[in-house]
Amino acid sequence: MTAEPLLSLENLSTHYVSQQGSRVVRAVDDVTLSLNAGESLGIVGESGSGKTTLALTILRLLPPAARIVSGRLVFDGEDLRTKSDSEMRRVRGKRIAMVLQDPMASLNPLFSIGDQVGEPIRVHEGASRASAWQRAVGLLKSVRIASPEMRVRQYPHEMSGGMRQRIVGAIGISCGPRLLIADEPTTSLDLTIQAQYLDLLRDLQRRHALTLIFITHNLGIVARMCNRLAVMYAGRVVEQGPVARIFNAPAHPYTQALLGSLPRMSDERERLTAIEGQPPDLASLPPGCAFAARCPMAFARCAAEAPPEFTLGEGRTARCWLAAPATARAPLSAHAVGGEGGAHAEGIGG
Amino acid sequence: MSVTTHPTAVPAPAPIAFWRLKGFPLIPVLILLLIALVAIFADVLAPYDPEIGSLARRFRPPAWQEGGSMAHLLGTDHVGRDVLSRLMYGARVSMIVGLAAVLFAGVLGTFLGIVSGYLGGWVDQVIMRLTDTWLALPGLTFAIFLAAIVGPSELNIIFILGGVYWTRYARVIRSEVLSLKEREFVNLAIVAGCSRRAIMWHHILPNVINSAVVLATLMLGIVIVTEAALSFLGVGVPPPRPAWGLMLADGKKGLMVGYWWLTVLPGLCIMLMVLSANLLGDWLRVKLDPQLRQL
Amino acid sequence: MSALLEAAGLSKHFPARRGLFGGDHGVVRAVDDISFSIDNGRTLGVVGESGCGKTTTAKLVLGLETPTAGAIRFDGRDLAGLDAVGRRHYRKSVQAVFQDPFASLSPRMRISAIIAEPLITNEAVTATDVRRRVLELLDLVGLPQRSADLFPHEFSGGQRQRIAIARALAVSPKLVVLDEPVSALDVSIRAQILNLLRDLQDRLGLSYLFIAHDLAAVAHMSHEIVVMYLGKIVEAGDARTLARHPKHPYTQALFSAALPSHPEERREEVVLAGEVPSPLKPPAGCRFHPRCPHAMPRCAQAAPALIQVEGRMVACHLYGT
Amino acid sequence: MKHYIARRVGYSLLSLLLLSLTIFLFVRVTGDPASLLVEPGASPQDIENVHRQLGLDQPLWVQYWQFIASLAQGDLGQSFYYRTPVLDLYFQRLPNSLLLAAVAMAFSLLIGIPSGIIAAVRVGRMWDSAGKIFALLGLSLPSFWVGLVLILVFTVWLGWLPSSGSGTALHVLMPAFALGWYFAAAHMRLTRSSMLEVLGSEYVKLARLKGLPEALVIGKHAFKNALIPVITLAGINLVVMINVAVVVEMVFAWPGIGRLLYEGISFRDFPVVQGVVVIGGAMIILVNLAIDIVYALIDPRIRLAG
Amino acid sequence: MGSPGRSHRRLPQAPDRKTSIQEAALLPISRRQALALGGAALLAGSAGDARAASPQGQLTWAVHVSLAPTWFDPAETPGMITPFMLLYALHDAMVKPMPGQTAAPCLADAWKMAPDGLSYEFTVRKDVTFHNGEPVTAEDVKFSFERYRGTSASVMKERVAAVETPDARTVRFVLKKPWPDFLTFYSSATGAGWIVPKKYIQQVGEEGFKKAPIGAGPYKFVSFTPGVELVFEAFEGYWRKLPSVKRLVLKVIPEESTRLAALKRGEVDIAYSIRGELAEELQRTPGFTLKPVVIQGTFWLYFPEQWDPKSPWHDLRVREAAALAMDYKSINEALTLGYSRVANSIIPDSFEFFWKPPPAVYDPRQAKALLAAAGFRNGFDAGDYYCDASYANLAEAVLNNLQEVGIRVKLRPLERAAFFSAYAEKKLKNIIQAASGAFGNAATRLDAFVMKGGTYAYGHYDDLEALFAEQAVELDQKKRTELLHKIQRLVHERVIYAPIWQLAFINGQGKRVRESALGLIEGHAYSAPYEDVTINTG
Repeated sequence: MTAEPLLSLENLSTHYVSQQGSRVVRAVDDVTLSLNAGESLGIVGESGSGKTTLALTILRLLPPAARIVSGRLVFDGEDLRTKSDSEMRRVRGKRIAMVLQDPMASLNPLFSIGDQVGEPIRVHEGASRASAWQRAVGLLKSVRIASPEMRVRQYPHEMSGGMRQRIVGAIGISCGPRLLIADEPTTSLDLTIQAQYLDLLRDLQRRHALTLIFITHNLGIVARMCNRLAVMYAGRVVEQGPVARIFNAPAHPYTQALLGSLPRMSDERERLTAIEGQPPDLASLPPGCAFAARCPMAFARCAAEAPPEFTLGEGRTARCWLAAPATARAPLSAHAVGGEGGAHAEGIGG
Repeated sequence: MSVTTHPTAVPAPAPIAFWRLKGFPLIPVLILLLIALVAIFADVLAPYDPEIGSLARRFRPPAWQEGGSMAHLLGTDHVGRDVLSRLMYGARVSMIVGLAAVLFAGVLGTFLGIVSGYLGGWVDQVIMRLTDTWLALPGLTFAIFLAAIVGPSELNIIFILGGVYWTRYARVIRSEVLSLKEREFVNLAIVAGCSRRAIMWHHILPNVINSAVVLATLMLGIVIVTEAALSFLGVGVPPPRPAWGLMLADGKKGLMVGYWWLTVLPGLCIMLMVLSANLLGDWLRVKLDPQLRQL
Repeated sequence: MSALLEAAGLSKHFPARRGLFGGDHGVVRAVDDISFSIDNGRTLGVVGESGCGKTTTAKLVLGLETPTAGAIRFDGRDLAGLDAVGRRHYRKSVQAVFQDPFASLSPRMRISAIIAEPLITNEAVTATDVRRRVLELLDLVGLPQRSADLFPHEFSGGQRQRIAIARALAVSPKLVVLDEPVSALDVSIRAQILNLLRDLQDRLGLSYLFIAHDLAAVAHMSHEIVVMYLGKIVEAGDARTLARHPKHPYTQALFSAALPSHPEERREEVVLAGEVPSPLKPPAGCRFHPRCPHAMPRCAQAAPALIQVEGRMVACHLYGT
Repeated sequence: MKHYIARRVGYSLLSLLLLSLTIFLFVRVTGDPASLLVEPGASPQDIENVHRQLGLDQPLWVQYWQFIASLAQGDLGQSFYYRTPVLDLYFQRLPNSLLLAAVAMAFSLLIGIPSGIIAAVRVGRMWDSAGKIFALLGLSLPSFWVGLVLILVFTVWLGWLPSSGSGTALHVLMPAFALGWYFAAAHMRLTRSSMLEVLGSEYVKLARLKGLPEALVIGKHAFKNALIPVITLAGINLVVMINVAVVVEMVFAWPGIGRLLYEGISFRDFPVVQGVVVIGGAMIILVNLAIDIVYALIDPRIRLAG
Repeated sequence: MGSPGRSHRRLPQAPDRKTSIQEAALLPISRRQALALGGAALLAGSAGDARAASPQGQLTWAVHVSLAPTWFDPAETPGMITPFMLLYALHDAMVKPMPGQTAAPCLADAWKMAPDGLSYEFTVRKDVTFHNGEPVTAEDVKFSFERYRGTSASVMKERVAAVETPDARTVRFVLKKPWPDFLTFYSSATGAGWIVPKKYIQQVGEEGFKKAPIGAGPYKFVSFTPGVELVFEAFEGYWRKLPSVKRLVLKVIPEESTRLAALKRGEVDIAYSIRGELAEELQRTPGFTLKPVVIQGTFWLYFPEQWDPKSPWHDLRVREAAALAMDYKSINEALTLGYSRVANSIIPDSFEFFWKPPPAVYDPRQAKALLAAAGFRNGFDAGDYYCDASYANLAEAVLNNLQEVGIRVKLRPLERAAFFSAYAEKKLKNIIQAASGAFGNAATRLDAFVMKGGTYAYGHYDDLEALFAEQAVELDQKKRTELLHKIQRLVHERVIYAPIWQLAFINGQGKRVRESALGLIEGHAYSAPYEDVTINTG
């Protein structure tokens, strides 16, 4: 590990505040993460766990109701939190790029492909339209689009879905960013198309030495694409570390349960490990661990006191009292939580 | 409009949470309530018979103006009728005509829209061709036309305006039904064995009511202003009934002559009512149903 | 075991409405001559990508669409020949749970009314009986009884899916069509629902037609699997065998594209080129041949028949004679 | 695509036929034009004569057939009142109507688009409401009243603008404003909603992610896209304006189509009413047809919709 | 002198004519009273006034009706006055009403009736030309008569056996039998006496004539946009005098307030039909003049149920009460600034055989007393009150008065065409407020509105029928007059109608006009003769 991470978040919190100020949603709460150049980080969580807000926080593209309330956000040695809006604009698209959920809808139907691919180049590098187009041709070629000279002149509706994905990818790398954030990049795609897209992203990462952040609810993508993993639950990172380690020995009961709940192709079990209950309401979090109510291993302290982030070594951390050095050794085996449970009432939540 | 053919995903419309009144149009609603109250209690509130005046007292200005008197707070009109009383009863006539016409158009249009959208096939074809035809007729002229056939009376005006404007409902409701029809609960209702009528009645109708209500608030304005235009052309609510549109049309000559109260006051009433209904409608539109943005 | 439901040579063609690619074809062959059967108490899984015809298949089974050709037999009786009584019986015997728990419950009805609707529609029952049955069903799917008087928006996705299941079970069906029942749910909830479905199958002896694009879920839930591509069955057979040793190149690609559940799970990766063609203009011959890594000249000419290969059915010239 | 266009054209023709039938039947039940063309108390023979002269003695279906047959040849018949071919009358008035509609549309968009954008972007609550209310006012005030107030202020008091008629650029201002203001609210609403929709779209998000300045995001990416439905609506409304300007044309004695139609109705001038309505309807149907086809061509989503 | 010679009462020889359907005021054409039959024809005295200076300047009229091209053609005179607005400019007649004269010699400088009453001979004025320079000849006169197909055409053609043209300046109308009213019809009740150029019409055809009409009037046709604007230019060769104004422009402005605004701003110089408060306003404004003309349009209430014994209107006292309830003076003041004439008859006072009734009385107390006597102490619900929607303002005022005495009615204004057809088809009930500006005399008016079978008569009285039949065959003018007076008296006494007024048509005149020629010709609502119109040069 190099001394200077490319991106480091220190105790970062982003809250949504309702107009009257009465409702505070802790979408991102006290998140500490760091990412070295060339790594690929998967951020996994269910809907509402704060993973998308975290991405938007890094880009400082939050909706008006959201505020970064505390923490540091250091990218490439600079604290992005202290940057002005116009300085941030020069970071977005140039040094940090992001691809969105729906590549089909990400292209503006009224502008030619050349204009859209070349736009960041013109904005960030002040290139002329002609030279931006020239660069766009090259970019299209690099995402393996055939006859790019013709394609730059065309419009999105003339492209197939797969081509549009590639074009969005080309836009992402157009200014040679160091960090690429992909937010649920494959949820809307068919399996075989999803495989193509992941292939493309991996290829881009390799060839452009990109650092990747994958935001997804799909552990499979992480398993395939990432070397580091952060699991989010209720706005917090409950566990993070190298992917293989976590998959082999999840430290947090939530991670354990999540892995256990996935049906496997090869699996012989009759039942899946279900996580009981519902994710909590982010506006009224319990005082203790947010997962405590659903946790099969919870004990009194869990409900009373939120666990801090414990470091487990090998770059791993977990927010669970079970992982606390003082207590007994955390159960590291997924099998430890299996076998029990069943479909019990989730309770009427919220 | 036939451009709104984009299939859009329909989010589940949440029931209105009135306790979260973000941007609630309080003043417009108060104005509408006030108008409604005046309309209901016009008999009690109005100082004079709205239809009888005396030529000897014509064109009295409002009380605060020179020549005015407290006997006629808002002056008198060209046949000496009390303007205040007429405005009060006018609230009643305009509200009844407006609401009834909107209701008539709404019921007819919603019914046809649901039937057309849900049943599809030749029923849909027939209704939609009829709607297209109706929509291609210029609304106001069409209304004049109908008025010429049936003769203007309050009841006829209601049917005429309803008969002219039902198409807007039919269009909007149909397109909504088309997307509702694809929703899973409708398929599930079929699977559950519900008859087509039961589905239209229990599953489709409750889900388009929101749109119909929003549309109604917007249509109310159009109907009232159209009624005024009909009066201007001499085929609106027949005199001497105190309808605002008619008062405005009657008073239009006074405008050039300095009898401002004859036009400004009913104009103000129409404006307040229509504006309020529209502001309420806009709010409801955003609040209830994003589908209706294209209205 | 006699088949509860049997589909033979089932086809559904839609007229190509407003088709930009109208041209000579003019019909979308959403489902083209497929056959399958579901036994009592068993689950048939149907997998495939969008446009493969799996949802149309579900609709055909549910009677939401009428087949263009072919027959569906339920308990040995052809649906097409049913009288009104028979049709009502069939309606009661086959129910469904759909993908979107937000769209499948009428937002303006109370839960009790939603659950009771199939019951009231199909049977003459008293109000107290209805109420009792509703509470029973809520119990069965693990929801508290007070849920009965609430509206759908007061529930989370998983809870709604439970309500949808309760509704489907209201008339004690024999077969439940599950069309992507968990794809819209949060990861942590999916297992709850899948477990619930399996429990119910065991307790009530239900048969399932399970449709999903999530291969792992299908493999986990099903006894048999049917793989569809562009309206055709390309491979069918016992779930485990098929999942472990897919034969058809498309099945292979599909299972290869399925995401690993573990980073160390390394498999041969087959990344298919191109996209699924429009069902309006399916390729001639084998419909998969333009994307098939093993395509041969004859694939473009003749459509392969579904033949028995090593204990399952495969439609591919690779295995032909 | 060919099928689709053929179908849409077929529907349009059907609508047009239905329209002609509707209007034909309607004009014939509104009253006998002969009663207006002869003096009251005219002998039955005189009325008979007028009927024969106007072809009103034929059975209805024959009359309709003749109407349709000559319509197919581009002949709309001759006005009973003006004794002039309806088409001549129409084309005499059309330039005026087009001018009025065009200027009215300019006013309408000038009010509607900025207020719609401001409402969507919410520069400030006050400006938002002020723009919205101004646009809605046009809808809330009967246009004859607006017209008369304009005349009062700009003709009688200030003496700046001519009261009525046509001819100079000044003549068109007041009627166009009175007409355009009425339509401003619709354009405001649509601008606002389509702007909101576009602002929430993935490509606007992507534009922000590209690091574009907000002005460019709204001005280039959002505005251009948001404008499409507005322009579409404006296209339809332009045709609508031609046909519904009755009241404004009456107030300002503007020699347009609307007044021709109104006069046609009041004189029971069947050929004029039929002709004007059918042409107007055809225009609306054609515009809709054109829009549908263009949309189907550029937006692949439509072809999937029933 | 022959009798009117009516063998069949229903003969439409002098039918009622409705005025222009859309204009706001009812305007009669007939100017037939005091016809100077056979009298020495007076030369147009003002012919010598023609100034040497050529016509200059332009005057603009704001016209309230939509101008139709049929009005350019005298042959199509449809029985309403409005066309004469244009005819007086474009064409000239053999004999026509002029200032101070109801039958002034124009293109004919003299005429005489044969002693047997069987023919009329006219002399065409010398050296009169059409706008294209062609002389007006006897042939043109014959052609115009034969071409005439407007109102009463059949009556005239039926009675005229032949039109002879012994020489270029002489035209002789040979009648089948004596017809004393011939000159009335020829000079003013129809367009038959208005002369069009034969040669030109034969050259350009009917359509061509309508597009570019040529006549012998003081103004030439320049351009016309149907329903919008008409432009005339002075014809310097006009025989009577050289027109003073170079161009006349007639602009159609349907909205009354706009006409006033246009007049005030000086966009137009004369505005037709300015009523009520707008007229008051104009009266107050310095530099503008009101020009009211009482026309021959009479207004009344009609009680169609008076023959139904179950109806309250069957009771004479109730009808009388209605007549007494109307505040004639106030209504007149309010709506027409007092310029209308309360003549208390449905027959215009200018009509032949007119019987002058006692003045109308407004006495609400008496009305109430009558109602009480009839058993309606608290008044009664009288049902509907039908009227032409364009006269709803009059109806509102009358309705006020009726309500005051206890006759409660509901106003039902109908759109004009619908009103007249319903009226004629006898579909209306309760009370009808109607009007007529029809041509004719007392007999024709009674025929249509009172007698059995009349277009607008909902019932009849046998004694009146007998009297009417008697007068129809009465050859003695004096006896006939007596009979008709008696009928009118009975109509009055039985309150078959409750007459309201004879309408004043009020026009506005702007600052630039010295002579508007409004009201110069008695009963003519518009500017005429146009050659008398002058601009204020001061």
